[in-house]
Amino acid sequence: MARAERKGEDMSETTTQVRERATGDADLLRAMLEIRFFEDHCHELFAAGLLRGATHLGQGQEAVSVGFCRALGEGDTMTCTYRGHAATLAMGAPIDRAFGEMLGRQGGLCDGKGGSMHLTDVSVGALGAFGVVGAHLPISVGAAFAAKYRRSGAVNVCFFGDGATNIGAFHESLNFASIMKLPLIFVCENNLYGEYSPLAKTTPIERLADRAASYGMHGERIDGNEVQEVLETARRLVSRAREGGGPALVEAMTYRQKGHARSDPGAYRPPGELEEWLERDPLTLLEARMLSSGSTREELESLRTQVKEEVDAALARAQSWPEPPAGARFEDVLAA
Amino acid sequence: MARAERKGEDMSETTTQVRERATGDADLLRAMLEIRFFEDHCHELFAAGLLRGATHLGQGQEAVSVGFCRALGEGDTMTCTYRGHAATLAMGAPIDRAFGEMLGRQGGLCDGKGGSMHLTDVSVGALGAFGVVGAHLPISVGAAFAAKYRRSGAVNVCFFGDGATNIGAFHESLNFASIMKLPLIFVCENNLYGEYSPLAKTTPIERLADRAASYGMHGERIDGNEVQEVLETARRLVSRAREGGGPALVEAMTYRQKGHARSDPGAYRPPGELEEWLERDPLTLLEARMLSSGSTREELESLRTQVKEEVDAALARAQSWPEPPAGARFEDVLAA
Amino acid sequence: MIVTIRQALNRALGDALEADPDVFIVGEDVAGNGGVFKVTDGLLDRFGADRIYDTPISEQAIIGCSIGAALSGLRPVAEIMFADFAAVCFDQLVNQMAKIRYMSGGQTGLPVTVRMANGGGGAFAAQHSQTGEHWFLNTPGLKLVAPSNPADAYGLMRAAIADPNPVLFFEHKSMYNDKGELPEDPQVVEIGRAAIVRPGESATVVASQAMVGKALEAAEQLAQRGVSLEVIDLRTIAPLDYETVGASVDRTNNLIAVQEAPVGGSWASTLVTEIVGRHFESLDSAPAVVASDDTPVPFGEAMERAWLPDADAIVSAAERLLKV
Amino acid sequence: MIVTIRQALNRALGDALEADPDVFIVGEDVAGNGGVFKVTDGLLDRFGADRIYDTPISEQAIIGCSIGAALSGLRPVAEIMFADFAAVCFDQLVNQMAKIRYMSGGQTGLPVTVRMANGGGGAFAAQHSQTGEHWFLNTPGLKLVAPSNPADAYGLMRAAIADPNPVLFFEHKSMYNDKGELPEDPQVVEIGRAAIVRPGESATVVASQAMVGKALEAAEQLAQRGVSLEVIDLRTIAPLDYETVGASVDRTNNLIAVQEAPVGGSWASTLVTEIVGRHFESLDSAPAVVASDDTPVPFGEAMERAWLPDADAIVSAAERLLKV
Ligand SMILES: Cc1ncc(C[n+]2csc(CCOP(=O)(O)OP(=O)(O)O)c2C)c(N)n1
Ligand SMILES: Cc1ncc(C[n+]2csc(CCOP(=O)(O)OP(=O)(O)O)c2C)c(N)n1
Ligand SMILES: [Mg+2]
Ligand SMILES: [Mg+2]
Repeated sequence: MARAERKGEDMSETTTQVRERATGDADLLRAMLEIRFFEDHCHELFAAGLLRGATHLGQGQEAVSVGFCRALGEGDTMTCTYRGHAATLAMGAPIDRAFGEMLGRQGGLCDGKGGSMHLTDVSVGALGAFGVVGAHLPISVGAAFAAKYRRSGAVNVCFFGDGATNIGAFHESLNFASIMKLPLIFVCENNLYGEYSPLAKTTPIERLADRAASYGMHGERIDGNEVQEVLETARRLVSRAREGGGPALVEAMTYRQKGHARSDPGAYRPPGELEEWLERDPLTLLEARMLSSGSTREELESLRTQVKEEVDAALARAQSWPEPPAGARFEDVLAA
Repeated sequence: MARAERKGEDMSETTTQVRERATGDADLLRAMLEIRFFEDHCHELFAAGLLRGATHLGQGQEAVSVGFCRALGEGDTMTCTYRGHAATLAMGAPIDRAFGEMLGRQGGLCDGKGGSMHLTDVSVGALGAFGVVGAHLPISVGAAFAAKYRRSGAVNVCFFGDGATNIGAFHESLNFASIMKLPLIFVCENNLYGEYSPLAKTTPIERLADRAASYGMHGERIDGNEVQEVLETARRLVSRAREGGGPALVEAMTYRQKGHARSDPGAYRPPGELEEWLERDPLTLLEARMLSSGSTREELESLRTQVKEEVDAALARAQSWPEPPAGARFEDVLAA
Repeated sequence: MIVTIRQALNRALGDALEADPDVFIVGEDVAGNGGVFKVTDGLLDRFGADRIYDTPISEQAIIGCSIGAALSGLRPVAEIMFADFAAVCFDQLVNQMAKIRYMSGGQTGLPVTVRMANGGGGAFAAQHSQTGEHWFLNTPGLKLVAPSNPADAYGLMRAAIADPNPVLFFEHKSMYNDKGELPEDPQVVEIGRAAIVRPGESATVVASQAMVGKALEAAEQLAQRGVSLEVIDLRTIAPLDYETVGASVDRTNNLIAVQEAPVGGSWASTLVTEIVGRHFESLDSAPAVVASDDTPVPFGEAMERAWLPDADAIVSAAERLLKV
Repeated sequence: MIVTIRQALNRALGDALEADPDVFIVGEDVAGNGGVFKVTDGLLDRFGADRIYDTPISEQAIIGCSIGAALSGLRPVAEIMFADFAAVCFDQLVNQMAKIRYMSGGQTGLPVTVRMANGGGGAFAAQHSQTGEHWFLNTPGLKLVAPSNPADAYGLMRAAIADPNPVLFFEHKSMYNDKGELPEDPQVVEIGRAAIVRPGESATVVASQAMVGKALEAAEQLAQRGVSLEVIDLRTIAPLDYETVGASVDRTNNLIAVQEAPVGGSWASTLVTEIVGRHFESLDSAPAVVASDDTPVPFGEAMERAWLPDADAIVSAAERLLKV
């Protein structure tokens, strides 16, 4: 698909070592830091008027993306939402190209066609980020279907929010995946809100994982801010799916530290809630664990600095890339 | 809406005594017989080439419609599917006008615009019969919403099939009705098949009533062929809904004695299944109960004869009505 | 009084809620948060939770709820946030809402208003930038309205809510802050009537929503060269006002339709076909359609800007038609 | 060999399944029962349950499954039974399937074929009788095909399945039993090419599906009066073949478009607008659109028959245009 010729491939200098799926604490921390710094940059960029369009950030939810994506291997795939920067990076999409896409640059992951809501890197299994709530769940069904059809042993992970569990496509997808016993992990990132609405206002049950029962499917709720717990769960369910055990629904409890999108100050939050969750920030939790198991503050600090420099450099590279010319809009509608 | 001027109102001679909601055994039997004879006539009419279009019949499922609709009162409403003749008649739609609609006649319930799949009589609370699977569940939500909004105490009953529980609109509707605590009884007529597919081929759980749990909703399974059991359940849940207890999901086990639609001989049925269910025909069951509690064969036979004559006469009347002129197609697109 | 389109819509909703207890508002985050685009801001405080309803993310249920409520005599105003999301409840809109009256032989009206934020220009990319009205043009039973100034926004909203039929109400999201006069005692605007917003003689330019401004810009530019464009704001997309457009074409003998969408299956192609059919002899030139490119809406700034028709494109079309 | 359209489609599906192990079929009751319209009859027996999949009643999942499978390199052929039901999975079709390639900057093709039974005439009333193609005309990224004879049905189905892009395949349900020649070694028919099915000089009549037969009937009637109509079967609805139609109009100087659907947002209005734009000078008369009435499809026999355009309506249009 003319992919190799694309500028982005040449211009990108981000090593995609994440594809090696290393899962030591330091590896996970590095992956989460990359995402955190990426999101923080996006936040600053739009505050500075340098990022156009919608910008849904995922600070605070990194452990879910990293824990699940690190449990995947070659050939496995992932779909996610508009709030999908973390998942796409966690699959190994190059950071500079991801920034490039946010900025609408040539060499961005989608060559500037998709933007913040649609970061996609099929080459690392990041099949797409989707802007219509629930719309990608059926598409994950298809990716998992293909794995089963081909007996490839591949697994798909599908990330979505708590609010998405009330839309029709959720229901059809879980039922379909279950009756076909597809290798598919549905990961509901329960960050307590859909836009400005707390879950209890829109959803008559408290544990979303319980909805798995409607489909004869395995369901469980986990702490989505403890990356090692996420990773352990992911490994267990991914192996199960690979071996023909069928799909599962995981409800990962987490928190969206920023507003729903750029313009949302989060005024609807009860006082103290954000602060409580900031104490349970997944980076803080992991760093605490590492400190207690022998890492030093200096080591952690130097990792932070190193990752920060890499992410800064990736952004600088992306900012140096040109905008696609207006005429590029005619490309990529249909394949030849 | 120009309803009073319509020919059907004048031409119809069917007494709509069913609106009185009498619920003695003989009343229920009469109501079921009306439906059975109606459906049998439809079957014969299309066999004879006198009925155009799709024809989804409900012989064997009468007890569900009659049991639920007889539990309703003035102002209550109902929606149903293309297989909705029974429910519409059970609400009290005139039999001759229902025949008229099947035949596409002026004076038919919809003046020939809707046909077999869309029998509608708003004046008796039969808000509509819908051809797209699942599409009317959200509409029932709206009818129940209006009842709550107006504090009218009215309740809506929504009939749909087992297969419909796998479509997105089912999920959205049950969730929405539950979070808003609407006075709405979702009645799933589990007749074991969706078209030619047995439930187990499309649905990974066995008890559809269990899906209520996903919505924090009351759910139960009942014998849909025992009309008094249906009626008792309906009364209990309708009162509960009227009093603000919220919606419920009822799975009524029953059987579609005919094929899915006109051209389906039902070859996919395991041998003996139909015969077994014919023994549990709701009319047979009710008649047996009546015999054992004092009715005589002669009484039952004479009721049958009487109802048969009435239904025959209704058909004859409808057949005497003219077709709407071609130009009538321009009417009723928009209200003035 | 000078107000924004957002304010005019908000006022219309408030006035309608005030005037008729059967009117209620339903949608995602329309109550507590006043809507993602803040059009329903303050209504919860004014009218309470019995009139303004937040919902789950369940567009089929939102529209179905509105249909069922309207069948029961209420006058729902539903919000679908982005017009693109009409696709997730498309069956409810085109197969149910549009057809229930007809299939029942006219037993019922269906006074539902469905509001949606429409159109591009905000870098929201392909799934949040479409003009949604074209999807509905082949479906009889729906009215479609799309204002381009505060007075029309107010007047059409009141008309939509009062209408006994389903009305899809398109609010261009790049125009919420556009300002204009709203009289002290604002008037209902009849659905189905286009407005001549700038009279002229050389060619008739028909536009809607954000393209009205572009057409006026083009007219201004050409006026300096002695070419006078008549600009018509459709205001209603269905039913199209062929009388107003046709009468104008009979005078100007030239037609340019300007829309923010590709040509295929659009209102512009519908309009051109009908006007050609009825006014062929009046036409000095082939009607031009200034439309978006035949691609999804791109994200990148230069690409998106080029995708949206602008005044220059309208000027070029006029130059071609009028050979000036 | 004389076969029905149903048989030609069945053969095409079988040949495609035979030729490529990545092709599979998915839909409601397509396996065990061979489809509600029996188009997939026998394929389960021939290819087994690993190739032909029955599904729950979940159209969003069916289309999503096809999209995801195609993203993974497979070539799904999905069935949506009645085209009207495309509305329940409309988001998957227009916002996802049509746009994924574009939004990703061309990272992927999307070889999905979606089959649907289309059109009226069978007394199925308003929710089972629409021609669905018009809903998709304003959505770039989709190809739409609609054959009217067995050879085209075969050839277009093979082309659709081989195409790297999403193709919506409309099968007119009143035509499944229509017969025609299918060669021993049937050929692929290129998507995007209309066919002149009857050459003529006086006017170009463009039609699709069931209207092709009506156009030919009209041509036959008028031939007896010395008026010679050229009849073009579009075969592909998107992209429209403006070359073939335009060249014909340049010769005949008159255009009649015939479709089983109202005018608004239809292919006929798209075609007329484009042809007028490109061939205005060639036209002796205003192009006529012979279309269905602006109403949902009615049930009653006389009403439905009148709703469907017929040969008489085409003859009248030709008489009007040609003043004969
Ligand atoms: C079908 C649809 N309806 C509404 C929206 C607008 N919308 C965007 S994000 C969002 C909230 C989603 O909440 P959740 O699923 O919890 O995900 P989160 O944003 O919290 O990650 C809504 C309603 C949409 N994009 N698609
Ligand atoms: C959205 C949609 N998909 C498919 C169909 C075709 N269809 C008509 S009836 C039916 C089976 C429905 O089964 P069930 O819900 O069990 O109801 P039953 O017919 O058994 O009463 C199907 C698939 C439809 N009408 N609508
Ligand atoms: Mg959330
Ligand atoms: Mg069933």
